[in-house]
Amino acid sequence: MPTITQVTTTDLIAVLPLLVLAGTGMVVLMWDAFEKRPSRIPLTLAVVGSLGAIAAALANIDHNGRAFRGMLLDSTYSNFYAIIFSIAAILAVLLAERNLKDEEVVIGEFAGLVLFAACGMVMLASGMDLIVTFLGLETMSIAFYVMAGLFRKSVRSNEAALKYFLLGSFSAGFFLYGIALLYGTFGSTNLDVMHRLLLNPADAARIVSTPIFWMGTAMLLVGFAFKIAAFPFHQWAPDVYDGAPTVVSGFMSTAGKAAAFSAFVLVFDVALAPVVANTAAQDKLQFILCLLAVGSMVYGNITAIAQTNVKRMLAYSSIAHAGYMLLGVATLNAEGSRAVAVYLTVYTLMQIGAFGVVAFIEKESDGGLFLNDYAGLARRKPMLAFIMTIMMLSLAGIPPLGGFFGKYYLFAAAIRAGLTPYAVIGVIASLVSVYFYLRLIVLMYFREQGETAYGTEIGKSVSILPAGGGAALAIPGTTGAWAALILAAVGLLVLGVAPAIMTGVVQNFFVQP
Amino acid sequence: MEIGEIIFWILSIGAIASALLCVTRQSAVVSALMLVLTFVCLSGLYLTLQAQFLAVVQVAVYAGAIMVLVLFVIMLLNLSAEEFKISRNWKTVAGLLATLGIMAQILAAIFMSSDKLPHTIHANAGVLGTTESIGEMLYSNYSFPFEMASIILISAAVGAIILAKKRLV
Amino acid sequence: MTTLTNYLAVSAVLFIIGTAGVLFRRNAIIIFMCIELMLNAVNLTLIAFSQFLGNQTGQILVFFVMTVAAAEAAVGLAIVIALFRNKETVEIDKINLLRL
Amino acid sequence: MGLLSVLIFFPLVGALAALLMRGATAAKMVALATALVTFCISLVVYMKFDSNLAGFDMKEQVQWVVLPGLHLSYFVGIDGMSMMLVLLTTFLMVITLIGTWNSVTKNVPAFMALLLLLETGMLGVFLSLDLFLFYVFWEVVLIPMYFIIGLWGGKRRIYSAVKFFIFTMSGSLLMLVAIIWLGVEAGRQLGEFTTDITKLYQVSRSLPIDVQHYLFLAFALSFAIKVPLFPLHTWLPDAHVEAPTAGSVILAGVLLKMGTYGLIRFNLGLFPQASFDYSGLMTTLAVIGIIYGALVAMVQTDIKKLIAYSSVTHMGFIVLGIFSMTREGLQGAVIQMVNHGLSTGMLFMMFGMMYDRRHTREISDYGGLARVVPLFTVFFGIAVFSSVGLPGLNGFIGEYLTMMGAYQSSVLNSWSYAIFSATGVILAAVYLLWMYQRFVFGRAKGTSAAAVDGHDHSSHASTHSPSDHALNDLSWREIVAVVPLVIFMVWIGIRPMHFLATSQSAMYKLSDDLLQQKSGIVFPEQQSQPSKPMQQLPGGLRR
Repeated sequence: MPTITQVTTTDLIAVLPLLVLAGTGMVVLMWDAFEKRPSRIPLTLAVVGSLGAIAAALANIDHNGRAFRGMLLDSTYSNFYAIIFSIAAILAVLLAERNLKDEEVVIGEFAGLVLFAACGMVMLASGMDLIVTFLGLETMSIAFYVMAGLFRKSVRSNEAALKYFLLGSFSAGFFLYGIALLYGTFGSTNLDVMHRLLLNPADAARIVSTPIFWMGTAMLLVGFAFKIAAFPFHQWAPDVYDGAPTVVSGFMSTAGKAAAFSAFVLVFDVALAPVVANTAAQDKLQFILCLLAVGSMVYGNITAIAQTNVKRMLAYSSIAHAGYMLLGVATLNAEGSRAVAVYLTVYTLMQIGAFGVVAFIEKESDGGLFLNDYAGLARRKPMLAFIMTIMMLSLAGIPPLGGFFGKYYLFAAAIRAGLTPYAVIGVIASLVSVYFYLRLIVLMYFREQGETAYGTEIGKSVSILPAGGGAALAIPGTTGAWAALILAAVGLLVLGVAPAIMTGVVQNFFVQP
Repeated sequence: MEIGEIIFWILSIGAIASALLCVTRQSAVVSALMLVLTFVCLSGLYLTLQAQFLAVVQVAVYAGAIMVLVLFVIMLLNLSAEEFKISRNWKTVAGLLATLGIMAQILAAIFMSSDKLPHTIHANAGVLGTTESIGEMLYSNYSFPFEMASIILISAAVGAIILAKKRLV
Repeated sequence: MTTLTNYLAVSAVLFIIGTAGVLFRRNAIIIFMCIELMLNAVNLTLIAFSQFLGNQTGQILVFFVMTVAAAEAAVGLAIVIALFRNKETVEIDKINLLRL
Repeated sequence: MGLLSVLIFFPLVGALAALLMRGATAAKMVALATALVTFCISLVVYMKFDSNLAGFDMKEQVQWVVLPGLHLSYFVGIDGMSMMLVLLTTFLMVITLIGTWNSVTKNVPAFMALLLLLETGMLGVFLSLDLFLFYVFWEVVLIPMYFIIGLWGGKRRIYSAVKFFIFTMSGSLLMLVAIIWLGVEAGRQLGEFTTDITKLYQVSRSLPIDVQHYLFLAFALSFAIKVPLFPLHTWLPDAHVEAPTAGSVILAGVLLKMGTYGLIRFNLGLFPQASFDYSGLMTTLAVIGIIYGALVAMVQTDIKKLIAYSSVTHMGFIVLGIFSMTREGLQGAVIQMVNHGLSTGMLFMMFGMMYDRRHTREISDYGGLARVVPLFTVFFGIAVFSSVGLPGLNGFIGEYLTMMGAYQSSVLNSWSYAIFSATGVILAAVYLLWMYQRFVFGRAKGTSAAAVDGHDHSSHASTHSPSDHALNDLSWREIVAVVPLVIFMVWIGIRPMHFLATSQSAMYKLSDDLLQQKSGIVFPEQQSQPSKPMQQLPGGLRR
């Protein structure tokens, strides 16, 4: 009989980032429930709370152990990801005030949901037990379902929420079945236990030769592939990112994806990594992962070319970026997982920055989701155009921006793991991506309002305001949004020039206690 | 065939049959009721596995709470009977074949793994399924997920209010 | 004596029935019910494993799955209601954005 | 921070300063001052540089990213070849700024900042000794050029800018894979992932030969696009034609050299065996490029396009010299890089001066300039003659040396390359002189002349452009820009040793290494007389 034990101080310190996020979320919601006058206090509280979570994670960053009886990882890995999620939460909250104001969304509710979603993400990044992983996934997803439907008057937003909800729960079913089958083979849901069993040759041989182990792995893979929107489980992503409020799309497609990847890496590159000892099994696993990666990179980038709607374009490009990172997961070693973490950091900044700019333009020109609405932006809004250019160049992987270093590191890890052909495909796919990222820059800088990018018609413009019409309006709530955009852009530059900031930290990943 | 086995087959066939009916009936209300029947059969299966606590919770949560909520929404929205005809295009056929293929694979995996899995129910099973032992487990080893479940519930509650409340702001 | 394989097979069949329902039905509420069916099938697998392996973790997980299912039900039905208010339908073919 | 780092990053500082300037003139002054100071720094580097050293001088190495699996360093250094190209870059930048002082009128601070950013990128490319750093600078060059063409270019500027970007990017991404691959191989052999080329020189030669081939091709593709080598040259005429004058000058003068520089430094340096195996292919493409470029140039009616195709020809000579792998060929390639930078840069710049007056690029719109603008005619003529390869001017030295190298080369082992490329020289004389004749002689044209003649030229000449009759000759500013170029053309033409000496030991060592690698033995003749062929050059010319 297990004895009911006290929670130790070590445990509490380990979950401090999580506690801070959850606590702030409650406080924000409470404030919102009792204070009816609109104010900036909930937003400020949310930002301060996220900063607190960052501070707590920084304090814990040298830890390397387990908390709550092996339930939770308390190490550089989990704390590094906690910092990424908190930064994403700060950016989302800062951008929200401008994006959500006119839609009669109570900003405090949004901030609370963002913080709860961040809690789920931290659970994903630190779950050493598949039960925690599952709960984290659901905590995050439920907050996302609500956030996607936040514009209650908008049918598009409702539909996005419904589609996300149905497909999200559907994939959760597969994920759960995968957990169940792995539990059946291992007799435990604990990742450390799985790891240890696979290290033991006799057990490993038994497990690898059990068909339900592979069935369970495949199901888990499907579940993760849904969450990271990898081809061919991506169908929900463009519709949801398009229909959801722009800031929410930015948050979902960055932090949400980062969280799913953090758990993905824990399950595949840590717990199941000893499978590598078995050559045939390694090839099997690697081949499937590479197939997903190549499919996502090629499909995402090629489809993105055909998009006329910026949000859809970013959605398809996010599918492609998931493909690059899958290549890192496919290495099945610590090197690859470091590369994924580094890439996720820069990806979060650039994708949320790009969505942030879209949120600005969207407000300005009442619609503003079509590529052609960006024509001549450099003249109307030079600063916005400049930030968007940085985001696009970084997404395209051009030095000296952060996106380049991330890609370099990822491909280096892939080539070291012997996946050179897939890395070459990735490089070619990213060349394709240059085309459509560049198209936006062409529109912003080289074209006048109303013109198209490469001479051909690429979608109708829905701009209503005359040139410069929006610029004259003084729109409130922009300070925070500007701060977020500048933060993202500067972050990308700094991480590109001095990647050691990240790489120094990720070196300590995955030291078994 | 001993009595336990007979009960198992009755419950299993009942669960599968009512699940099939749930998926194929046109009326949403009938589907919902069939699903309740499936849940009850499953609860019985849990009992044959000596998982008493979960058997009770199954009826209380699924049949009692969730399905009542679903039925309530169906009535509230006054949905007309959905026209359910399987369109006979290649997509449907391909989807059906794919689904059957997956089922065959899962079943094959299960049967091929059977020699590596235990054949008899564990001696401790009766103890493990009791409310007491599950409660102790929840408050010891699994205290962290147990606490975190509260965050799911609170965000779901808040979310439901945000989405479904009538007056804006 | 009923073997573990029997329980697993029943659960697999239920899971696939649920999956097929999600893929072929058009009504959002019925799809939601099919998803619940899938989760229940998994629960059966978990409990069967738990009792045959003599390891309680599976039942603990089922407990959490039920919690999550309740939460999902609340959010999902709220989304359905919100959509119904704007669009007067919950059938997926009639929702142009959704091409499941 | 060492002198080379100062040299690389000083223009960047200037770029930021120029960006902050409010007025156009202020920005131009800042840019010019920055370019001048950078030029002075490069002269200081030249003074301190030890040209007898065959390896790299003034090395600076700072660890950048240190990971168990990834070791990147900021590593710069200079040798004879980079010295020449660095001087060319800093010199041309000053000249370009003076020569095109008034041709850009909108967004001047941004334009100046981009030019200076470009300079940082180019200097970085020539000075990096770490492949990763090299790649970063290589791409940094791309962005400002893209904006310079796209924002300040001509009518089809967007098409050209995008084409330029996509072409260059597609090559360089494969190079990126090759860089990582090399680094990983280094990790296998040396125990740590590194892209330090001084270490990679040892690693790359012991790779399996098929891997060497793949890597060679990946690098060569990237550089061949930049050079550009036939058939990858199609971006070049578009980019040149649409770019503003300053962009064309820098593009032709320096950017193209990044490709040939890379071929020498990385393809020959890292993969000697693969270089032998593919030397036939590369030189054949180069010779095709020489003849094809000349033939196409002959039928152009657009002067900028004609000069652009002449670049294809000239760059072909450089590639020919490089893959002859002889001392003469490599030295000729280096000096030809400088020559092409001077002569083609001057052609573009002087035509830009004329374009600012007349706003048309059609040869048929011009005529009789000799009588109206004699100074322009003389200087333009010198540039044309230099480009043709008239003995006594710089072009001759480079073309002669590369052809001699190709003729003597034991690697190519065929005289046909030299003979065919000589055809290119003759064709070049034909089209350039023909263009010059139509341009400056004959009857003066323009709007007023058209009115007299009754021909309709209004489609080309707008109301703002004066006719040929009313043109102003070169201003003092323009003369200041042009005269230094002419001085160097004559200087190189008459005393080539002053320039060849700088890169001599580096290129000789490279050539000797290569030939040694090929035959496995040391050539006794070349061993005993390390620098004799060059010292005999004046005699050699008479031979």
